[in-house]
Amino acid sequence: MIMAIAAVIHLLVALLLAPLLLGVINRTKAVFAGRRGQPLLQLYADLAKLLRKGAVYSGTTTWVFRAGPLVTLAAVTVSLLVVPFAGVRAVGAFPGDFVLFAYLLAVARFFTVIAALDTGSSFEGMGASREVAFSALAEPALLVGLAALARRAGGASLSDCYEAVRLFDFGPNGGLPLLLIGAAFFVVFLAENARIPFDDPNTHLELTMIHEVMVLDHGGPDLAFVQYAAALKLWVLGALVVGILLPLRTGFVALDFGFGLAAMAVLAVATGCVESTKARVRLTGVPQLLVAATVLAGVGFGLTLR
Amino acid sequence: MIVALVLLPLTAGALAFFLRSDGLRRGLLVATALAHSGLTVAAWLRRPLAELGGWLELDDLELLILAVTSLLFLVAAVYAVGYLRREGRDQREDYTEGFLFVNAPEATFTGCLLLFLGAMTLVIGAQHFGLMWVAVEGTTLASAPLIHFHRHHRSLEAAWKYLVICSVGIAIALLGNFFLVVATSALDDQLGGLTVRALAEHAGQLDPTWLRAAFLLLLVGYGTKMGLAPLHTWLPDAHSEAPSVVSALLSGALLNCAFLAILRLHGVCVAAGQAAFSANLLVGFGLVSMGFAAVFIVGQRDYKRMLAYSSVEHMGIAALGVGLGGAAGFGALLHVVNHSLTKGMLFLIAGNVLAAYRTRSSAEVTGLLRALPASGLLWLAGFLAVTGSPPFGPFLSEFTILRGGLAAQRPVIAVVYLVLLLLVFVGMAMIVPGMAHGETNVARRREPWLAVVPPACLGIGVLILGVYVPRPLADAITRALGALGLS
Amino acid sequence: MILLIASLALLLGGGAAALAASRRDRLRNGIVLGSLVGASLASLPVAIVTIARGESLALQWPWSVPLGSFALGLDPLSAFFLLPILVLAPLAGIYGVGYLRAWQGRKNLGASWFFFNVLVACMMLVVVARNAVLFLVAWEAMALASYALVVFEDERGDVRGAGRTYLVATHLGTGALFVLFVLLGQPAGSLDFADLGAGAGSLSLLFALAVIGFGTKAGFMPLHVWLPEAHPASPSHVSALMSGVMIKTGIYGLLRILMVLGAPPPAWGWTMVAIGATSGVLGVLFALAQHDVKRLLAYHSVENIGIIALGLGVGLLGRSYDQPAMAYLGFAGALLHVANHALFKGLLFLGAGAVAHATHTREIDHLGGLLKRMPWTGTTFLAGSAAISGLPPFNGFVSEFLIFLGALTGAVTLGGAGAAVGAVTTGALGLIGGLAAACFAKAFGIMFLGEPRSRHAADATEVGRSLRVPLVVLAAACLAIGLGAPFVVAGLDSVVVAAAGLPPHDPAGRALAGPPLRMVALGSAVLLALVGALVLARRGLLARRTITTALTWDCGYAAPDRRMQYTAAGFAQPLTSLFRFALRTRREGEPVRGLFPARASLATSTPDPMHREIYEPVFAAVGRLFAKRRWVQGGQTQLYVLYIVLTLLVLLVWELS
Amino acid sequence: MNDWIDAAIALVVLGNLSLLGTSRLVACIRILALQGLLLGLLPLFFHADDLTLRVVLQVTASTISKGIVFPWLLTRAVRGADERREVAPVVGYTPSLLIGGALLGLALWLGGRLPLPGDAESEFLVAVALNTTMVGLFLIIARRMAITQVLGYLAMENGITTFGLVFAEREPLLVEMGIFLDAFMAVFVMGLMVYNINREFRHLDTERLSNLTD
Repeated sequence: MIMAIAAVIHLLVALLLAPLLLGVINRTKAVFAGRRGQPLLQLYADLAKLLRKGAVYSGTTTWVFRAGPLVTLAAVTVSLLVVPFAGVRAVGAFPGDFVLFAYLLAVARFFTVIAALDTGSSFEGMGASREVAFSALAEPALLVGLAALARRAGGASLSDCYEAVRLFDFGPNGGLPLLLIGAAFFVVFLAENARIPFDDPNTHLELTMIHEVMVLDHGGPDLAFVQYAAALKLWVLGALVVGILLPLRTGFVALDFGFGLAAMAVLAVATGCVESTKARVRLTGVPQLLVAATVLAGVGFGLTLR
Repeated sequence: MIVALVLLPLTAGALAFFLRSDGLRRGLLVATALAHSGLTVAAWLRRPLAELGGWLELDDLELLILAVTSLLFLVAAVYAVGYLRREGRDQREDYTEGFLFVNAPEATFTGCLLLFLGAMTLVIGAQHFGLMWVAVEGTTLASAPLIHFHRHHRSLEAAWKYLVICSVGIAIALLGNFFLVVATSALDDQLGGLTVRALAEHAGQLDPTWLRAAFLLLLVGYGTKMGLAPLHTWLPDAHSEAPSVVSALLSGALLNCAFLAILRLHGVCVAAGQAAFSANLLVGFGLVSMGFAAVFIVGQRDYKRMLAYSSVEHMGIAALGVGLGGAAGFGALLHVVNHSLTKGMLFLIAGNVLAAYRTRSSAEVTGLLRALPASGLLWLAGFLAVTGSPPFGPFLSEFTILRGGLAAQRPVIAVVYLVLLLLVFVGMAMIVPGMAHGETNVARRREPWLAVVPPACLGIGVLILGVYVPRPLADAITRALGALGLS
Repeated sequence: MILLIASLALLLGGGAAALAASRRDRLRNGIVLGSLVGASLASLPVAIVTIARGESLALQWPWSVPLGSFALGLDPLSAFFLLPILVLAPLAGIYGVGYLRAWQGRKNLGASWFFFNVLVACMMLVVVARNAVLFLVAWEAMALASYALVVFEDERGDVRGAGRTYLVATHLGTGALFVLFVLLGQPAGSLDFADLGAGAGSLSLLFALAVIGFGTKAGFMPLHVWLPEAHPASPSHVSALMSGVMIKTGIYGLLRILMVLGAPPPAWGWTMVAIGATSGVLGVLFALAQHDVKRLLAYHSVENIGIIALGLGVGLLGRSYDQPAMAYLGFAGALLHVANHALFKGLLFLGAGAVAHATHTREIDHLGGLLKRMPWTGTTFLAGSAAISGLPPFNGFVSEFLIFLGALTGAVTLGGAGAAVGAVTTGALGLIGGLAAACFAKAFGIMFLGEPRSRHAADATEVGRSLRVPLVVLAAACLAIGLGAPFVVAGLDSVVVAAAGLPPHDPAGRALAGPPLRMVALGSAVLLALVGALVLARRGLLARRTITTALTWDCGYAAPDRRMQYTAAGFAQPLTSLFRFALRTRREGEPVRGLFPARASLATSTPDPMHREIYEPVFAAVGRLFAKRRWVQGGQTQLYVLYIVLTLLVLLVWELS
Repeated sequence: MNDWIDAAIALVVLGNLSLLGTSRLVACIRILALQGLLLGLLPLFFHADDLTLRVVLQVTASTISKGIVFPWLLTRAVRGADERREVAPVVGYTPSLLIGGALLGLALWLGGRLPLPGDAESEFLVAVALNTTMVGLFLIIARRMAITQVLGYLAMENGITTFGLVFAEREPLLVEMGIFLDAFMAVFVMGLMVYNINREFRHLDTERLSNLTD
């Protein structure tokens, strides 16, 4: 019962705090750059402002363009239902749920992409093209990694997988495989959320952008949906990374929950650190990084075969 | 009755040389063909008695081949009426080289055609090896003028080659016959004639060495006529230069007759306990023939030559099937029937194509389905049939042979056989569909029914044999195999 | 059973009648549609009842053909494969009536419909035949009927070439089947399916023959070469039927033979997994590189056959390692994907055909902006795209999910190397899914979105009703199976159990498949509800705001042009260049030169690498080799007599020594 | 008696060799005629002890046709044509002779391998008959002119007929009728063809007859 309540609470917390993660990342980057930076809650303000605005649509677009942000947001939100957090099983956990999870993210991506193509703009087409290419390569890394987790957990749902992860687990199936899979997931996390070194969320220099360029034409409530969906996606994937790399469990739900939130903050800071210290890799280097992630996950799986 | 079957076409043939009216002669041709078929049907219904002291007899095997020959001749005769009407006797331009030539007199053509039938009937009916040999030689002599119907240098060359090669073959077969006589020398006078039946009865007392040598010689001799590679060399030339009616008969009827002669001696060998020897030879020749045919069909540029090589292939299949024995033997005899009908149809259609397109190059023929819809359709269907695709007859027989080959524990041979079949299919698939489809400059025309109905009848027959093997046919084949000792 | 035979008779009779009424368009169309719909209505209930009750019907008439018998049987497996045929055939028929209207008076449509009906009848016969001879006859007649349909536009050279490739490929495949059935029939001396059995020979040889023979039809890589040729060449309703249903008869045959062969060794499962992964990944990659929408779809058929093979592989491994749950899930996924692929690939081919019909081009790069001009076609094409990419809430996701689940079950329960199937399958499926989504984002996005790239597209109008109805029906079916997945899979229980060789009413798999599917369906429903809620929310937000229409934001460039839009080739370029080692794309054109380039051009084409670099050279080499042997028939009589004499002497010497 | 047989056999073998070495057509025809006579008479020696009317008739028919009628017909055909010589044979005359020796050896070997049941003295005859047959076949292969090929064919027939007359005498007359009929028809029809070829090409060279190829 407590777990169920905790799971629902996680849902609410995630929906509420997801935009904060971006704030933490941006603040970290500002600190690195020696700036004061924007307020932690900047995104909330942005969202509120956007929701109150009207909309401008290109004459080229169709209903697909309008549907893009909505479907994206809906899909990411549904995916949240199967994500466990800090030892708390997800509301909708079931065997194989991570497949649904991965494919819901694919739905979100698909609609973002076709909404971008709907504008007929070559810039957005370029972003769409890169997005599908890189995410297609990220997909196997994520799924193989999850399959490895499922194998060592003996259960095929995300919640099973993450329940079996323990900190300082140096057993035959812990330690090294977990580290490899965690690394792979971190790469996927950065790639899927359009962070440096894959993408630069801050520049608007077309030739280097992926995600941001796809949503150039959205405005008003639509842009709010897009940004909120991006924040949620950051949260769900972040939860997966944190669940492997920082699995602090005490047995007390509330305490674990607190640790979980702290871990998310750590992840956000870490992301900010990466973004501040790393340069964006060349576009041709991105696939190599993603293939490397798949290999890491595959090796992780192989290690569990012993 | 058998004598009547033989004499009927012979007399009609002789008569044809002297008839002056074209119409009467054509009528005579068709009437003789009809009468011959009628007699054949009668023979099926009521088995005729042996004649001339057992020298002439129609058993199951003979009836089978006779029926095919008679049917094919009837169809060809009907087609020939239309063909002769088209041909005329004025000077004509040659398709490929452009010179002028005339045809042989129609009386010669019709007469030889009928004599040819008579000789073939004699081959089928003859149980005596000597008589059979005389009859086979008779078929050569009767058909050579047919090949030389168009009086120009190419057909002359084809006829000359046909004559020389078949004569050499037949001479070798004669030597084989003598060897056979020597093989019987232990029997002195008990034999009572060199008939198949007598030899099979006394097979145990035959001298094995001479028998085997005799089989070799007869196989090579009649194999030349039958078109087993590498003895087949006359076939492509003769088939491509002869009028299509003649090609149809050569391929569909004559080859079978030669095969029949070989089969009979194979039966004697089986009875004499030399089955393995003769069967292996047949298998070997079968595979070599198929291989030769495949090599020449792939990339073949002349569609009539392609059909000729296909005949080589199918004779090889039949020989292979008989050699393998068992189920394959059944398949082989069924295949002989299927092949005759299919190839007869294809050659007749080839005649239509040649008449409309005036070229034998398959690359220059396109859009058959547009210019000659009926012929085009039959051409495609014939291609599928002849390559052994369901739902046509040859599929069943080829499949049965494959089954027999694997059942006889000869997987390598079965696989080689299948690969060669597939190769031939690929080779022909590169040629035939390209002819049928596409655009063409040849104007669409009404096809005379005399040019379409006869091959269509054969086509329907092949289709029926592909979905239904009539009980009497199957029984006849089974009994024939039993008589040969192959079942 | 009688109903089934009546349907067959109706189809053949209808085909013959259509041939007879070739010139009277209305009458002919009426006959064809009547026979197709009638046959479908008559047989569908039979099939459904058979599946629901899990029982078998059989019928045997004598047939005077060596070892042949007119043996028919209807068990759940056959009935299941009947379903897509019976659903897709009438829809394709309805579509075809409208589609072929453009050829009225120019082509013999009676013949075309005759072959269409024969194709449908033969496909039905293939799945219910219970005698090898009957099966092979139906099998080859099916191939020939479809060949006749493929070369419908035989005035085009590429169509003729495609027909030739198809004819040769299918016949070579059938060759393997000949051997297979003969070997299977040997022990009992009968070719009735009930008597088939593996003799002393190697089981793996039989398996290999089945994979080659049936795989050629199904389109396993590298036996797929005919697919990308034949599907684009044929009229779209035929492509839909061939790609949606006919290639599945290969899967059916494989399953049927697997049932005969008994317990599979792990190597078979691994073979299927390897074939599946190769076909799936390479299929979708080749698809990505195509510019012709129907060719693209044809490669996606290879991809989806790969997914089915992955499912079969997982199922077979489940059987080998005695994991009923894994076997159940694998086979269930594979089978459901068979039906799903029939629906969405049918939908997509029909949609592509509608586009070609309206614009007279199949070049993706010449299209654009069609969603506005053809809303029905566009929307249903989008549904099909989502379904084939395996996106929830559509049906493609459900079957892929089952295969994933089977693979994961393997990963969890199996020890040692067997568990690696989990990683291989999930990795391959994940990659395939991602690439498929990319490919259909490209196909849908470039064709239907943005601005028209040519006059063809600009002048397009929505197609007529007879072309639209099938699209809508199929799209609805895709969604319905996606949402009703638990019921569908439960309904197919008898089929899956039979195919997986499990004891009847084995609960393990169902228990494993049921609850997750319910959750998947629930998730899909929640997704749809959420989208609906968001639509309402946005409507509320924008209710009193100004909505303006403007030009697409062009990043400050002053003179945007339609031709500046991203192209299909450009869209796929990051992936195609990444995988160029496999694709071997040809690039031709004038590079950009100088500071002020006047003109530049680039054209890419990706012909099938296996066709180009394996099959063509081999065939050409054989042809050259044979051509070199032509001197044998050199024309000199002397030479010919020499052959005879040599043959004779060699034989005599060999015999007498 | 055996001396006679041996002498005849020796003559036939010599004839075979000279056939291979002669280019003049008329000479070839004469050799062939002589050979036909010799071989035709052989059965007389062979069956000297049990001479029947049948054998006598056979021998008479054979010698008359092969020794007189055929040569006469062929000589006429040669006279009609322009060429009197085989100028450029496929296989030259010296190699032809060498091959002829080899063929003789082969024939002897084959004859030894084919023992006649109960008849020891005829061993050579088998070899000679085979040798004549082979030489005939060789002529067909190795000569270019149509008429020479017909000659080769006749030589082959000579060998075969001899074999038949000697060893297959038990077979009823019908077969022999067939043999003669066929031999005659072959010469007749082939002669007709030769005539046709001559008319069509104004030449008897079969080089012109090799246009039909693949």
